[in-house]
Amino acid sequence: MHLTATTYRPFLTRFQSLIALFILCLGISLLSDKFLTVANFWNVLRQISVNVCISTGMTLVVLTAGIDLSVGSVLALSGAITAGLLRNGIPIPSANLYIGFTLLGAMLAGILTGSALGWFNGWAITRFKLPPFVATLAMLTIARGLTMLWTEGFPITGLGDSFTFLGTGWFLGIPVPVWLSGLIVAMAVLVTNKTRLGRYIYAIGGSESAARLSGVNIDRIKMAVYTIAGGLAAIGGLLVTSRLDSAQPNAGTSYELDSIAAVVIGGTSLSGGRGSILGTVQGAIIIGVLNNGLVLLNVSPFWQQVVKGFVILLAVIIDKRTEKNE
Amino acid sequence: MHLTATTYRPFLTRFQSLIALFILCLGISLLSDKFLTVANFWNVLRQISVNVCISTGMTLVVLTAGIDLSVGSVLALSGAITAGLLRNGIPIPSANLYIGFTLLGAMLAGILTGSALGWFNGWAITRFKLPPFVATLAMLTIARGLTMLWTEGFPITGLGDSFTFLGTGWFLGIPVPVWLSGLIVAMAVLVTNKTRLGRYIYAIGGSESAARLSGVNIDRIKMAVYTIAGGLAAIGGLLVTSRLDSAQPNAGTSYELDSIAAVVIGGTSLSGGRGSILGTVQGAIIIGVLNNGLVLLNVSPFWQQVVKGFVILLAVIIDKRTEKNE
Amino acid sequence: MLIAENITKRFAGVTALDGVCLEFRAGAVTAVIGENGAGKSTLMKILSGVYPDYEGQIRFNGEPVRFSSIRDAQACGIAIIHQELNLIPYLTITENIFLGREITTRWGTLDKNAMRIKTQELLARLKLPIDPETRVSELKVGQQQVVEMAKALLVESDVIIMDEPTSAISESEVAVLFTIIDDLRKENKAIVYISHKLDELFTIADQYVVLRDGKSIESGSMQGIDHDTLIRKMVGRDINTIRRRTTGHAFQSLLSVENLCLKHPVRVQENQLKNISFSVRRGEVVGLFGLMGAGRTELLESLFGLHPKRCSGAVYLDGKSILPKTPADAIRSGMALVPEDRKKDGLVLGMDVQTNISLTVLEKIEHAGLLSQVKETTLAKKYVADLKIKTPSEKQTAKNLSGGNQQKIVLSKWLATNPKLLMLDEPTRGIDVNAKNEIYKLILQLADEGMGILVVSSELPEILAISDRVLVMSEGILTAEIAVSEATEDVILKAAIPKSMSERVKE
Amino acid sequence: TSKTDANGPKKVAVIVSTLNNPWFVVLAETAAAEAKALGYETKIFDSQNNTALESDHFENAIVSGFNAILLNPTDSDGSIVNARKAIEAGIPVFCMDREVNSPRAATCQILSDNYSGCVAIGKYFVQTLRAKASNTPINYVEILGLVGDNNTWNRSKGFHSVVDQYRNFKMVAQQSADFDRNKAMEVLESILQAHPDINAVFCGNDAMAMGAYQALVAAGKANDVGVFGFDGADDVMNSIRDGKIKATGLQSPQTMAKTAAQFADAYFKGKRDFAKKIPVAVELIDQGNIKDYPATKKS
Ligand SMILES: Nc1ncnc2c1ncn2[C@@H]1O[C@H](COP(=O)(O)OP(=O)(O)OP(=O)(O)O)[C@@H](O)[C@H]1O
Ligand SMILES: Nc1ncnc2c1ncn2[C@@H]1O[C@H](COP(=O)(O)OP(=O)(O)OP(=O)(O)O)[C@@H](O)[C@H]1O
Ligand SMILES: [Mg+2]
Ligand SMILES: [Mg+2]
Repeated sequence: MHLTATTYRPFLTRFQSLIALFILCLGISLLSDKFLTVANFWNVLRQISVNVCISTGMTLVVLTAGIDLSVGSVLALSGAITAGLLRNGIPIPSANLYIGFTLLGAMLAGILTGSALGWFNGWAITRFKLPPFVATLAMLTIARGLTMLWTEGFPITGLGDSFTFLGTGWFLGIPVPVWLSGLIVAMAVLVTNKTRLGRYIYAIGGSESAARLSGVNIDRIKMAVYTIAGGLAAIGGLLVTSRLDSAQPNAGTSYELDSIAAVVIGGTSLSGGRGSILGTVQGAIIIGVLNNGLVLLNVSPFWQQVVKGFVILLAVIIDKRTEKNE
Repeated sequence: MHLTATTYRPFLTRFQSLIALFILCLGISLLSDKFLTVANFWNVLRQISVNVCISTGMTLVVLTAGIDLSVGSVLALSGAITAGLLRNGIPIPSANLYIGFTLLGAMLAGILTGSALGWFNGWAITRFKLPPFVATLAMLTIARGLTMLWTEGFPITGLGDSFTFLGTGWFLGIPVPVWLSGLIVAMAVLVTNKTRLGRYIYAIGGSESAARLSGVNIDRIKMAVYTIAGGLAAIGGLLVTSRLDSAQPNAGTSYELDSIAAVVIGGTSLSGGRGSILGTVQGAIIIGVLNNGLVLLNVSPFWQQVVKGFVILLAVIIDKRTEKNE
Repeated sequence: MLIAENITKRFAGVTALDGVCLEFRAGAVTAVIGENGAGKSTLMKILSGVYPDYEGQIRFNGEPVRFSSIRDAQACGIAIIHQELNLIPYLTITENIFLGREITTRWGTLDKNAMRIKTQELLARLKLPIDPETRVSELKVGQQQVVEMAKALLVESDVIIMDEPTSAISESEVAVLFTIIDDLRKENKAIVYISHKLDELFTIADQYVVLRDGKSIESGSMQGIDHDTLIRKMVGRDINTIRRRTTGHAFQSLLSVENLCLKHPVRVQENQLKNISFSVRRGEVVGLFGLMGAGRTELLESLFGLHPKRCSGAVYLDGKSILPKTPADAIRSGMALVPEDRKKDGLVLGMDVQTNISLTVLEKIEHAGLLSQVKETTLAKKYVADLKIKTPSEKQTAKNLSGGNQQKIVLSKWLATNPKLLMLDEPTRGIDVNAKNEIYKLILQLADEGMGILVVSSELPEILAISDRVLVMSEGILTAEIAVSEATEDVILKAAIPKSMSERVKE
Repeated sequence: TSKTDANGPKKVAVIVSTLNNPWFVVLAETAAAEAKALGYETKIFDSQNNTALESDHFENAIVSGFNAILLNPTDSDGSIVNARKAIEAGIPVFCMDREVNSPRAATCQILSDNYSGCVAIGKYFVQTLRAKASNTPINYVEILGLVGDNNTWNRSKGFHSVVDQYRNFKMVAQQSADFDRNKAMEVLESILQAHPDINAVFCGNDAMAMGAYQALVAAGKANDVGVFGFDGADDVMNSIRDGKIKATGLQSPQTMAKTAAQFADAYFKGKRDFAKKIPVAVELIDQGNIKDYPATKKS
């Protein structure tokens, strides 16, 4: 008798938060005629691009039933490293040497830094069996401290037009950060749906012991995931730095919350194994539209927070409802 | 044959983080002769008392496999409500009325506010089956917004000596906040170990479905737990407000991380069902001693965060090691 | 005493029960029989208040009742042992047994002492000699099932429902349970008993009720019913139970294990497995029998590379020396393990059928570095057809399938790796006769194709039915190796009973 | 790209670095109120000390057709790009309190000078403490704001540029308390364990000064240790009046906010030749001149 029940609905589950998003957009556009304009469309997409980068990595981590609290500080440190190398290079006075960095070299160094920190997270988690929450909380503090040490508390500015193009330029009528985050999302979708790595990520989150017995090298996959998350946070750092033409020592503070919010609103379960990259993108868009809409509607800053809280609640409730009724 | 294996070691499991704590204390006292003094002892205990209050509630929440991100803002709002009522009462100009508040009344109102917000968290979580992370993240924003609205962004100061006694006074040679947090811990230990509520909290965290099939009213217990967490955050708010003789609109920012860190360092599992209040107290002490020690040793603010991160990592690793070797 | 009238229960898209009518009488044991997915557990959950929304009516002692919660049903005197273990792993036995029904002192605090004493009594009655303060997570599955029984027996109830209470326990515990059921029957309680082990039903049941596809088919007295009739009633047709034809021809050697030792995880000086040596040949089915806790699971796990740090000895597969360090190693050298706990270790329950099947062989379904949906579906379809897995599609979530079909998915996922040696740990636990037979057939067919097979089972008939050779373990030692032609229940059991226990019996 | 609604009133955006600190609340609200009084529609944006969020605010403000921006930047360098975007879109930007380090990024900057304000405090600091104990060594503590905020460092550097010249002034501890009253209290409590004999505390803002003062009260040292703050917050002004805190630097948020709003008004009326920078002096408030400042009460 159960043969009739088709409970597998990848399409619907993946796109259900669209309903909440749609209602949200409809509401705002009824109240403000500035909302549904092309300029504002790109505006919102550009604004969320950093969160999309970070949240893509966060989604992978959360799918393995982990969490990464360090993304904000990793973002700050990576941005600062790139900016610092670009600006000052590495002078070695004792040898009377000076190592200059090209744009690409500096950017690569930033991304490597982020990946290395992510790798360290993964190492601490797999080697010592630490709860991801603790390991990445420690990294949150460590990376922030390192950022302060590297920048000495001052922003690093004046990074040149070719670098700021990354955050502020347009290409074929689309902002460069949107291209970049779109590319990352596309790759992540491919990885999660079409590769072994992706399959193993879901399997580990679904049942770590079953995955282990199936011959999956749990530790290696986890290391890979945290390293990727660190690398993507670093790319987010490049975007922020380039957009501001300045690496701020306290950039990215509390980004972890925004990012986890995008993941969870997008329907990924914090206990792992269920969720999708596209869901997260929708979560990020919901948050972005909300921030944009509250400003367009001229809601006072104090009320904004109250409204934002309730809208997030509503969005997730609508999500749950539609999920149930299908 | 299994009769010989006594693997149940409540005593040791509960006190194992003491080893990490001991090493930490030893290290600091070797470097600073000011650390092991009676005055500093009370100093540290007084400083952690707010975190202990909050973390006690957080432990209960985490034991049910939940999380409460809203504690910091709830703390701020409750403190502000008490301070506002104490200072200004509620004037009702239309009726030419003025409702004044006694000290006790204002404090009660603050605690009730916190409990009500906690109750709302619990309601959203149980009624709409929202992930606790989302529901309390929304509350984090909402309560902060309400605090700003209530205080209009300004601190409320000058609350009188009888109120500040709560945060700064001494009683029988022990600071009042230490008495208070000690009392709360004692009650929480009693509740977790000796009452049905406590038993059900562990059961829900261990396996929600098994608890449900045993006839435990899951929703009621969860509501109770979040309400208690809100109430304890409010008491934390009273302590902070009374200590500063001022309710700061931005009080408690990012306290949720400190509090969750105390819970996790204290050995409570974020997936619920395992852990203890006393463990959390040890976690809070570790964090408190670390903060105190870094200042006593006058470690530069830049390095502090790096050191703090590594010490937290080490503390948890030592914990895990000793756990294994027993 | 308890009557169900026209009970209908629908889940999203599935009608699990369709107008079921039946009656359970006081002072009798009623067996509810039916294939996997027939709706037995669903009915029991309705009768015990787990599902408050259903159509139809329940009468209890003549009165119509409607349970809106588990507590309601408990208060009326209905106790249930659920099919799934419902214990909180980190709580102790006492805490689990009293969950939701704690004894409190005058002060409203928990009366731990009273509860411990009562637990001790219950455990003694169930002959489980374990400290009541032991955490459930430290118990073996079988012991946990005994704890579930204790939970049901804690409160005096008029109706006691047992949904597969014996799926994880061994014969001696079953015997204990049956004496308790006898006592209960004498006390004029109504007992509802569900089991796929038909032999048990002949021993204990007075009445039977048949469910098929969510409908009540018939009921009657067990008197005069034989094995085949019962199966016919249940399945709706005849099925032939399998018996291994003992083939005389010599097998080629495949696996040989020499002096395998496994250190105890906690007490390092002690060995959990002590100098185990045996071999498995190509095309041979070797049955591994032992009582609960004999160390069989540990043996399979050690061979599969799950305890690399604690393990020593020599293992040869196909002449090559291997002692796998990880499951991946083991798989590469040609081993496969169908684990004991299929829900936790065998499957990723939240994933669909095809994803579970392909998990072990993802590199085989890759095309240009990417997973090929087509290849994956083809692979899954092949096994769904070959093993007759009952599922609406390969995209059904594994969680929603019945136990037997879940087990077949686990088998598929291992067969896909083309193993030389297939190890199965309790492969038919909780599986109906029909599906059991299909799994036996499959095992024998695989052996005929040349695979070496090592089956752990606690059911003697099963061991005797399919093995060419029987190994017996007790307390981590291999105590006997018997050709199936010489194997009788007596011989095997004698070897299986731990020395310590048999000495105790002698005294 | 700035699309003005032909008939409606012009719109003025107030983008403020944070509303988590009362000083900035006054700044933002005064600016908004003044602009409103001048007949404009206004809206306050809170950047929450986050330059990236500020960047979002600028984009949103430009898209939704604001005609002028009164900016309190999050960062003197980081905000350049943001402000330039508005200027390039033809929207005038008036900076309040904090500077953006580029003449092309703002129409006019109305600034308070943190550095020289703290130089003044440093001078007063040295003066009062020396008067007390002429040549004995003076031990003091500095409590910094957010270490990643350049105001923290401008203030610290201004202060040290004076105090470091005096040999007998010894900084026994320098710790950060994130501009937070509670943290400052806790930090000083701990420092007092190690250095019970300090003579003075210099704090990077007034909230921390209040926290430090309370720690001293709790330790019974309030009369022996001088506390110096910066900002001119009501709390501290009142405490100076009561003799609890020695001095602070008053940077009047009202003056700067009103000036900025009036400049925007002038801009709409056609004025273009604004001075690039208009410094608003930071006044040193001490027990000597506090009586010139009427007690402020929150309305
Ligand atoms: N929660 C549920 N949601 C959807 N379908 C369900 C649910 N529970 C059971 N079913 C379906 O209802 C039918 C009856 O299941 P039930 O568990 O009662 O069978 P059973 O007779 O106990 O089988 P078994 O012998 O394997 O225990 C099955 O088709 C099952 O898939
Ligand atoms: N995690 C553990 N900690 C301590 N002892 C354990 C643990 N796991 C198993 N044991 C012990 O190891 C021995 C062998 O257990 P094992 O599970 O291999 O037996 P088995 O024959 O497979 O029994 P079953 O049929 O119950 O699965 C038993 O004495 C058991 O108590
Ligand atoms: Mg069943
Ligand atoms: Mg076993």
